[in-house]
Amino acid sequence: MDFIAVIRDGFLAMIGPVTAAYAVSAVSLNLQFGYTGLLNFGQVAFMMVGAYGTAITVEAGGSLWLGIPVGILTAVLLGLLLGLPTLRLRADYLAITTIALAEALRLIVRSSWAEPLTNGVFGIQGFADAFFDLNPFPGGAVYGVGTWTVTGRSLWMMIVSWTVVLLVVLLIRRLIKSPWGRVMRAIREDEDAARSLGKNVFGYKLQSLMIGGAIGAVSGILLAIEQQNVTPDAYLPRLTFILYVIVILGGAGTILGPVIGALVFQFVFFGFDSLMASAQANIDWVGDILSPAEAGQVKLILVGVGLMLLMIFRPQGMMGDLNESLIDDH
Amino acid sequence: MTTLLNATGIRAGYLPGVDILRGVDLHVDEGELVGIIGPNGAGKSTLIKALFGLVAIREGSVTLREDDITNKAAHDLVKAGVGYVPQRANVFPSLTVEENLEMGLFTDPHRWDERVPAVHELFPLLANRADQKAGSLSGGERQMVAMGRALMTAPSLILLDEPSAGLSPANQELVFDTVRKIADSGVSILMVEQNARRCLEIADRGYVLDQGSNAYTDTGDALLHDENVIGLYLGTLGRE
Amino acid sequence: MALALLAVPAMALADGEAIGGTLIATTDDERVPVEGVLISVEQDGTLVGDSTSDAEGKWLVPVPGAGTYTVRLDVSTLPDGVGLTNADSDVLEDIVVQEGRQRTVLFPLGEGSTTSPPPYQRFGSLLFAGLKLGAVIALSAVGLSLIYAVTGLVNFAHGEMVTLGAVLTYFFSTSVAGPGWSLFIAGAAAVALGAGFGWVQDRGLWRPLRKRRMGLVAMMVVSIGLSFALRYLILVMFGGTRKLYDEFTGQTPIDFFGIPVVPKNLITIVVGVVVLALVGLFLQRTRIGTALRAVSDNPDLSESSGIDVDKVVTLTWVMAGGLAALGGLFFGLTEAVQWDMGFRLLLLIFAAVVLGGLGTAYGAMLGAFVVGIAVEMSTLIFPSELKSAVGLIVLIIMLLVRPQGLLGTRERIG
Amino acid sequence: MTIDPNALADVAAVPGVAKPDPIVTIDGLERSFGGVHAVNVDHLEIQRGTITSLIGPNGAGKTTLFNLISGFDEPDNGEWDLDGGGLVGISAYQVARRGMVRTFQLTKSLARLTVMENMHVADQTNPGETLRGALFGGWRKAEDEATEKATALLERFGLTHMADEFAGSLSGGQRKLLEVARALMVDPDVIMLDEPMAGVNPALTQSLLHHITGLREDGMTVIFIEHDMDVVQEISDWVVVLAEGSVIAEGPPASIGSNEIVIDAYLGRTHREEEE
Repeated sequence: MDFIAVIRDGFLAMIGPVTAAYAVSAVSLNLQFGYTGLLNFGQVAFMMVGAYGTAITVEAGGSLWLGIPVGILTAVLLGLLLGLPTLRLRADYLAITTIALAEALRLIVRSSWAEPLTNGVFGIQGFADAFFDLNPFPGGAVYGVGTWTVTGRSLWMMIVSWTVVLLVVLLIRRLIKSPWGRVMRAIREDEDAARSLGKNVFGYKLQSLMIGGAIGAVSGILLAIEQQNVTPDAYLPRLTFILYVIVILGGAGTILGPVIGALVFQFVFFGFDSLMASAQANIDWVGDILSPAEAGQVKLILVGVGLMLLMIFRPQGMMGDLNESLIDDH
Repeated sequence: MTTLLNATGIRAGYLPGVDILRGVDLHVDEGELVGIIGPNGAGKSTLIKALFGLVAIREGSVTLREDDITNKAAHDLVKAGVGYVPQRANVFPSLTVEENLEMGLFTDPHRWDERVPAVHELFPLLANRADQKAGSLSGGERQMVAMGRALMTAPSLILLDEPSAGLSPANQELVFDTVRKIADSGVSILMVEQNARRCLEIADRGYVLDQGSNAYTDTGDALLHDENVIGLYLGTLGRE
Repeated sequence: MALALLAVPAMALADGEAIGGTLIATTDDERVPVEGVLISVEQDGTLVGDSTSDAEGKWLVPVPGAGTYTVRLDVSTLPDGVGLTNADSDVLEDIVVQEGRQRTVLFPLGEGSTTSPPPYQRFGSLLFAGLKLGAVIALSAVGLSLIYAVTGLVNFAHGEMVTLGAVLTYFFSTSVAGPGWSLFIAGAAAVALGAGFGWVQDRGLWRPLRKRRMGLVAMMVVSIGLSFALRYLILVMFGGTRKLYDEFTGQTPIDFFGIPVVPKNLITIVVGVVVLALVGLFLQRTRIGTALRAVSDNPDLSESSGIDVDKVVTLTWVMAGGLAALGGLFFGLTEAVQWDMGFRLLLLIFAAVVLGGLGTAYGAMLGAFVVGIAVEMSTLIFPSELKSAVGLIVLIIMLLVRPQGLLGTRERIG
Repeated sequence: MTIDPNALADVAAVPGVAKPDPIVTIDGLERSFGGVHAVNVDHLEIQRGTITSLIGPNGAGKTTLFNLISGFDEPDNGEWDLDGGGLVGISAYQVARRGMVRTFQLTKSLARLTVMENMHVADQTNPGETLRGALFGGWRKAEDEATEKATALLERFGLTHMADEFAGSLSGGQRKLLEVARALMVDPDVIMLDEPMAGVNPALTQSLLHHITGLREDGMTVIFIEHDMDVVQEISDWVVVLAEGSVIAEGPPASIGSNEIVIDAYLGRTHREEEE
């Protein structure tokens, strides 16, 4: 068993661009769930719309730099369309509706009907060359020490995506620490109280959904650029749930919680992969009962169990204060 | 007469640290109809809920005959022969009248044939409206359903929480007459009421509750003519 | 995609996995290529792609990767005088494509009068398919709705309870590792175990959480975790491929008032309606059923009436578990058994219960049939791969127009 | 605007009577739940700058009336206005912005916000509450002013030492005080208090009373629901009695206690009234 390799694999995944993209999406979900109390279970739709908006713009002949704002604006629009009918509903209905809408949207994107625009199940590839053209590091070069290395392409992607994380966190921090954020938290605590104090609760919720949507789109765009690929089946409801795990793990309603959550989640998630691979290679009985593919699925079982245990025993997450824990009964 | 229910030094409340009841003593004898009156906020409803195990008693004790029933769960009290009619939400609106009665006898279904005629005799309405959804009935009719449901187990004591609340004067009359009739049939009753006069008229004995403790107790008739009662309700307003 | 060199030269345009073939009609001694026929490829009920045969009768549909697909020939596009030699072989299920390979499938064509079916037949078939889907959704949805009614919980793990029914039935009836029982016994065992799982869930998880006074939103998130864990546990145990029970697979359609109907689908509808009627009778006519409705009306008053609310809730979970397993059994029978079938169905279940009114059992049944029929009928207008999307869009429109659902009351608006 | 403390001296004590300078006027307001009239008010005027108590037995419709005129519930029929501006169809938050703020019987403190944050939320002037303000700043000055105002209010209500605690950690009585203080942050013309004394210990009651009379001195109109008659007697300028959703009596406190209709409403009617 090579535990150093396990830690290395977990670490490299942790600092990678995918983690950064998840962190961005978790930050936006945290704005909605943690600070406004909205149960948006359709987060993945915002990511998808952002990514597709970008890719389609490039496919249609626009530049990537036009595509990114198009993607973000499309997500803002989606937030508006999603919010108008659903934000007056009770929390559980909002959850059901958002997950349904996100899944309906994915099915439409992957259908032959939308194929002229989205290329159906095959998706769109190679739209982000303009981004990698700016890469100051030779793409093939390797950076790092020993086996702890990343390619030049990854390094460029990492620098940009973690910068985005930083910017998004600063943005949310600025918003949450402002009177605007205070109103959001007031709404989370008691909508009627906020209303009785002259706050337009519906308007604020809509803003939360739209801003969260825009940030979610940024996350989707980062992932799409990193993979140079958008396909509808990357946007299954599963991803939304994983983001919830990340938010709750880190601590809903805390500024840094979602980022810490993403780091820890990815470290454990990919470290576990490496651990299982190592165990399969070195311990006979492990290899006998689990194939490598199954080991990957076991990991997802643990994600589910982990979410349950977190909610039951530490709902405030890693960064949260129990007194401020979001999920309690009043 | 033997004592059926005996409560001593009851302290209870909802919010931690805030007692609504601050030491209440009362007793109900076998076959007695006891009324509890008092101004809004005196803790009448809280008292009845505490006796029925729906609000935790922080201090004091309640006994039924010889058994300690302090803080016993509501469904155990039903088995012990205590019926309860809450003030609001006192029927199952989506169930029919008959089903409401059936739920009253949930613990003892085989007594259905024996109990239904008795309850129907007290409340003929319940027989006529057997298949109607309780949610479609008027407030007065619902009160009949609620009392009928509580009587299905043939309890030795029933607790009524403001049975006349929100009813028209005619329906209030009906309710009070019925309560007296139930008492005459041998069931002990403890009721809290906002309609103090009417309550005291039919009660054998009354308690006056003020700010969470008993202010007076006397026979219904004596309290009815007690000047201080008006003062309690209307405060200095009443002493002009 | 480096394996493209393995591709058959005739299909040189593709560089990855694909399904293709050549349509040749054999009449007497003549072999004539058939042009202009639409062939579509589906996976898990969603369209992957389609192709129209060319002048040589060739068609090719690239697919996104290795896996199991369903290939459908649109008989309405066959030229006059040409038909399938075996009338019901227009759909080929479980076509396995291996990584990097192209799979060739054959549709034997010959002389035939099979032109497009008359409109009433198409309509009838879709209505029938809708009823079948509605029955499956209804069986599964009633339990979700009842649990919501008595506890207020929206259980995201309900889909996995559906999957469990199908997977257990498969294990008992078909799996080589299983006892090889007949489908009836296997199904009964699966439903019993599903009910048992409902009991275990309530006693082991939900009741303790209720005692801790955990909020409903928090419990909903716990159910998401449970859904995740169960779904991937089933994937590990059962594998990712679609599987069929070994009985009732290739049934010949019978004629039902001019509409070709597969018997197992008819059975699904009949059993579904009978079971739902029994559930209705249970709720309306039994003491326990009445108690269940009483608890959903007012738990406090139920407690005050001497009803043991905890027991009623546990019973509801047992019923919900059994019904979900039964729904899964039939879902597996009419489609196929797969690890995530329940989760896919869950979204339609949500649509059904919200449509009917969350927490009303009859609303759930009604909503289920409305969703089932809307989903199938939508193919008259929309491409069939948008079927599920239509179901979900119906839900959203419903929330806009009548948020309390068809049979619900007004309180759902926050 | 000067408020004449004796403005109501000549007003007749009859239900629906016109007032010299009404700030709130209600006409034909009806709301029923399942066939029962919860509120059915023909006409009611609230005099500007007075403390008007709303009393009545349980279930008389006092809180429902509050909910209706503050925009938290919708009536089946009726009109009402604030200072001449109609409020039909106006949502709750806009009612508050127009200067009519209500509190709730079960206090709604924002538990996981500090006491000071609770106060700030009620400020209507902070440009940082808009998205643009939050992003581009420039709200510090307004924030500081609000802090100053809030500090003064907290001082007045004896909550200064709790300013940085979570509102959820306050006692029941302190929450009531906070709710009133918070409502004042809105700078309302009319403040509606729903049983501010319920669940408050007797020592605090006295100071709360003092605060309510203080509001009148500041020129505010106070409407409050209360069932302790001594309290009503002590501080109200005018008393409105509701029973079964309707106004059965109104007048100066002195006139209410001797009103047979009111006594009947409270104590109930006897069966053999004519014989008494």
